[in-house]
Amino acid sequence: MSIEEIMEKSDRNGVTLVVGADSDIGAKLIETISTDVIAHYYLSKEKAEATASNRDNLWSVYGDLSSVPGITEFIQGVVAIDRHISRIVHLPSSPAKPNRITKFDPNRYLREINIQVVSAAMILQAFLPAMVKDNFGRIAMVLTSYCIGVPPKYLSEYVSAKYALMGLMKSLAVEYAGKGITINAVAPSMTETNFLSTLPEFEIESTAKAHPMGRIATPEDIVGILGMLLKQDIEYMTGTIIPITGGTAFF
Amino acid sequence: MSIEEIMEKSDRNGVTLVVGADSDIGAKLIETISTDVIAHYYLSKEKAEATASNRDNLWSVYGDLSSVPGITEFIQGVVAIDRHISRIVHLPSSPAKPNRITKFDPNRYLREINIQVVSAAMILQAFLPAMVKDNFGRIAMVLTSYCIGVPPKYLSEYVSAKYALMGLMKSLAVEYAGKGITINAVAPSMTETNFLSTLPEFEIESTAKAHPMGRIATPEDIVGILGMLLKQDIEYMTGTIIPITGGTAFF
Amino acid sequence: MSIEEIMEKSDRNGVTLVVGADSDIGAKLIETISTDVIAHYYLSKEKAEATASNRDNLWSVYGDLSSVPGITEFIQGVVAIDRHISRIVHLPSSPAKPNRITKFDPNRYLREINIQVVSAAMILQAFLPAMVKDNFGRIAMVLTSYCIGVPPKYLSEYVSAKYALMGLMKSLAVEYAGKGITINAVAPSMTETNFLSTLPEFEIESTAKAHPMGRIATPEDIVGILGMLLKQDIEYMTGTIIPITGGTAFF
Amino acid sequence: MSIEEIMEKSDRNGVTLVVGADSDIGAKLIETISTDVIAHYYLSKEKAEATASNRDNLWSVYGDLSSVPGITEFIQGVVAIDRHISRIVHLPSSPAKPNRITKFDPNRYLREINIQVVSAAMILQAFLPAMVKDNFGRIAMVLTSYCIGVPPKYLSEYVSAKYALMGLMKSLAVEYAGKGITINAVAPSMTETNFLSTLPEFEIESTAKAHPMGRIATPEDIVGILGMLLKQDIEYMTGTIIPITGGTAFF
Amino acid sequence: MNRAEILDRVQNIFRDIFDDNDILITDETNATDIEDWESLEQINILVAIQKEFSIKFSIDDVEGLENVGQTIDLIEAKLS
Amino acid sequence: MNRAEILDRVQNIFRDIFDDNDILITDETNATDIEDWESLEQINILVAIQKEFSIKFSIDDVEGLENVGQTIDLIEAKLS
Amino acid sequence: MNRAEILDRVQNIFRDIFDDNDILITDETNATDIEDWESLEQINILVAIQKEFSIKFSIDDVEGLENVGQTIDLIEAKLS
Amino acid sequence: MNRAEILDRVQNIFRDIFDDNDILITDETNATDIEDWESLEQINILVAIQKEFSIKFSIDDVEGLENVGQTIDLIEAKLS
Repeated sequence: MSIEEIMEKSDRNGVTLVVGADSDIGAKLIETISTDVIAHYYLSKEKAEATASNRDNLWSVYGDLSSVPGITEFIQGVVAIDRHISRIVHLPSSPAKPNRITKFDPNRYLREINIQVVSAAMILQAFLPAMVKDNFGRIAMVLTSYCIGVPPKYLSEYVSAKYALMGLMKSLAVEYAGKGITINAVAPSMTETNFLSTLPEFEIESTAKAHPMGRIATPEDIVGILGMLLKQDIEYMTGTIIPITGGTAFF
Repeated sequence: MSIEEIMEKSDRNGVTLVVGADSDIGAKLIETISTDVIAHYYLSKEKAEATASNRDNLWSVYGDLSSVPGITEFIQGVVAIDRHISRIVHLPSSPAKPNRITKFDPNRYLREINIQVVSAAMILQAFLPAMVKDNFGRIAMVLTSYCIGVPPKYLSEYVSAKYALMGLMKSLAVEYAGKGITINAVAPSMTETNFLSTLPEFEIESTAKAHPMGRIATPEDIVGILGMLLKQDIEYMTGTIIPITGGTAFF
Repeated sequence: MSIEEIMEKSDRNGVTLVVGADSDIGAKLIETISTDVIAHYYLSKEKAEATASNRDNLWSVYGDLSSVPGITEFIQGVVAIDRHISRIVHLPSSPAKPNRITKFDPNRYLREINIQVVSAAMILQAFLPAMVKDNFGRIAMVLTSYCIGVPPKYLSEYVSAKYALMGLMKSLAVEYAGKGITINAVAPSMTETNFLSTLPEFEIESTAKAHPMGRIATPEDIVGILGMLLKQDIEYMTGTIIPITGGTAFF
Repeated sequence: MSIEEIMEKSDRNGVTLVVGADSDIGAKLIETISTDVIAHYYLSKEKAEATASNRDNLWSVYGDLSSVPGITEFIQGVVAIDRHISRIVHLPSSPAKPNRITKFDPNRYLREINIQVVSAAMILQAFLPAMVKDNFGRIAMVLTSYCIGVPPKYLSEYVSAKYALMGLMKSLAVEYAGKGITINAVAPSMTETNFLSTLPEFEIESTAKAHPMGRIATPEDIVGILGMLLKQDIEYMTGTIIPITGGTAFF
Repeated sequence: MNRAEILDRVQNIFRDIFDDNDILITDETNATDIEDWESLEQINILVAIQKEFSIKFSIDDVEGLENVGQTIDLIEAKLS
Repeated sequence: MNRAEILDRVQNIFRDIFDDNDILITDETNATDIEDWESLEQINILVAIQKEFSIKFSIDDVEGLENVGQTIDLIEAKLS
Repeated sequence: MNRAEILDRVQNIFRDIFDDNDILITDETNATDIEDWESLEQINILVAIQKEFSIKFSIDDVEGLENVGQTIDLIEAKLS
Repeated sequence: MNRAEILDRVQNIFRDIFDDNDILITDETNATDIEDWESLEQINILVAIQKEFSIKFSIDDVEGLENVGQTIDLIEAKLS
């Protein structure tokens, strides 16, 4: 890279927008980011306000992503903060709840599509143009190892929504390749987070016991890779999905 | 297979439900099926009625799949015909229209999710239980080669919806493996159908010219494989996606 | 397709060369081919001669594929029969024998590379040019479901050789796309053949018991798909790998 | 991780063995490793000796990997240095030279299999047991983006050898999962290295011109990811292949 | 709580999960007796039992449960 | 229709497609002069031109068009 | 053949498979006692036992064998 | 070097690359005239020409060469 380019890029931190900071992965990630952060919460307004006061370079915004108006309102909230956003990490999803297709609920499914996919599309629609002008952006999304190979039984709504997000991620990676913007994703297997609350402990135990490493993934395992994807000098990697599964699923 | 099983399976034709018979692929497929067919149309009620009169073992049902009530009404229409459905081919989608993500329209996207994915989920929810009782079913879906590897630019809405359908297909293949039901898909590259009307001819020409075989796919190329996936004795293949691309995309 | 093309293609049966007819899949496949067949045997010369006498449109050739001179000699044997070969099915491999990498034997591995990969390359090198002149050819190879996703433990030599064959298959599919020649493969999971003799019965039982369909694959399951890949009118499919696994592995 | 584990792991640097340090990627990688390094060279003995003198914590070993005896001798040379090896980076390969399958040369191909695959298998066979005892190891291999999706024409020997290495990598990742050892790979697209010398400049220019980023990959692009794969705390990622292609190929 | 009472409560859980008020279970009842009794239902049954009796199962508790009888033995053990 | 009229109509197409009424095009104008003029816009421009002048392009017509001038030459040829 | 003789022959099988002539096994010996006793070795041990005693195991026989003692019980049962 | 000499030397390159000593090329000869003249051979021809005439091509030089004549024009330009 020429000196000019280095200079030009030297001030490329900007703000990192973490969508879905409610999840333990989001929370852990924010801890590792010393620069300015805008944290989005959707589970609890209180948590959002609480966090805001913790750190002076952290803004927090509550937003219900389960409907188009909610997403629009959230984006307006972020815009109101009036800072250039150079990095976006997209984590929101509902906890995966096992269900047979015979219990398929179209409204619950469309709600999930809003939370995971429409939110990603509308947020990127809003903030990518400024990244293009700046010729720099880093986007990271959180998929699931269920997007790799044979998915588990009884999670068709969740898996389908994650696939929709995967397709969006790849399409946009291609659309923005060569504009200084990378769009990548991680695909973790079962991870120790508050989202596991919907599963009985013996199920989690049994997954850990069956895993060659004898444990499920931790937020730290995920955050380390997410951080790498946000690095300025990781610029030739886009559209990729990084399995974080301890060898239980990969391409 | 024991004689008993063969006997038991000997009368396993039942009715084939073709969802999205408007497409030239659907039309061509129906020609190749001599047994009873229920054809679904969503572009034109007239076409639906016209076809009905062509053949005495063909029923046709019009149905708007772009909303949950529309899908529900369509399913009721099929149920009203009161025949056991043993095979389902799922083809509905809107023609892929190139667009930047900056022109993303959430309602158009959710409409596409309904047409392609919610329709598939609700239809299978309705008809899989009878197939399970019969211990036999063949489901085939039509994806796109854009679901393989690097997708084209400017089709993020379409690609994301097809990915959602792919995730649903794989999940259900696993959920119904071992119940006599196979669920597979084809992934064709650009195919000569009425759906190309949204693309300028010079674009289609240029795709054909750039293809190693000097042509795009034909409905015949696709129907041959779909027919194979519906065969009774192809019972150990499920969850698979068959690229039909003349070597331009594969796993 | 124009009438001319149809005419031109009307007599496109030619001879089918089945390399590795020792395997039950190869044997079963040959039964289904009524046109001329050249069958290659490498386990037993006797078996080769025996088969030859069974059928008047079947030639059989013994050939040791474990070394380059052996492969060369085999090819000369086929050439000596002096018939135009329009289809090749490639099945040879040693039975997969579990082993730790700490017991890796380079010579055994290179022998396997010869049997599976070098044989395929040299045979295609010998017979593809005539297919190109004829603007028609169908090649089908037998890989393994272990080439999909996470491979099993302790089969690194076997899996690596099959991957090498997979890479060759894809490369040649691209090299010959648009010359009337398709090159595809099947990827079966554990199949009931003589090759299982190296595994204890309780292992096979346990695989069958763990399979959602309660059984491992049969040669019939595989032959049905191989036959489809050899069909003249399946011309827009090349470079593909078809998993035949009952839903236990797919892309 | 408990304090004990952290303590136990605190001294886990050991020596990094870089096999194929002749390549610019290998050279650049070594620059970034401050801890002890054993560098393997196979193109020039001189280069090997020269490098040895540059740095006091770097040993260099010449080794011809194109034959089993050569590989054995090389391993003995490394063993003679008598240091615990905790990390291995495997880069050796011949420059990809375009060729039709009709020009296939079995001996050249088997030579490539030795250089790339047999060398990896024998080296890991030699050094994995000590890593297992230490419950720690990091292995990184260099594949190619040609292992993803549709390979380029006329590189069947090279692609097949890389696939063989990919199959070995995945198999060993599974065999060693849960033993503290991760085995991963990068899959770069065309990269600015001395290996491009076999391609005419106008070809390289044309690849760069056609790339959305207007450039091919640089050794820096690759080394950044390789370094991440060697990190001690990246322990839940194994068997993965990371595409480094600027969005031109991914899974 | 005696075994009969436990069986009765567990039966209600089964009727609820399988939407079938005619289900009658005995110690011998197992997955082959009730259609749709697969991994998902087994988990749901165990979760419902945890709630119903305010007990908690470990993986070792629930691995290899083969019929209703063994499940009730387990509940009894947890309650005692 | 003379060249000036064609240029004028084509300019309106550009203004419409790029949502920018200040766009001024000349024979020399090419993709580097207008931000966002990428493959997608090029196709939309050509499609709009086909409609506007009720002409039809073949792949050979549109391959390798390098600037507005060449595009207008093509339109003139089609119209004559 | 008495239990001691069986144990002795099985011990030789272990010594052979683990390339270690000092291995001493008892009824309590299990996979945690011998490094490298993983799925692959378990299968090789069972196959060697089938040969050694010319007996044949079914999946139900070998599932859930937890230690040498249970294995020897199985052999005895097969031989009787 | 005159055009005839260049053509002659290029013809030798063609004969060598296509293993065919009967090949006769003219300015009009193009990829459709010679079987197997595909991307790979085109590159090999250009590389051989670079060596033969000790000249160097850029991507702009070689893009869109349609026949032997254009190739020889290019060589002449490079040599002058």
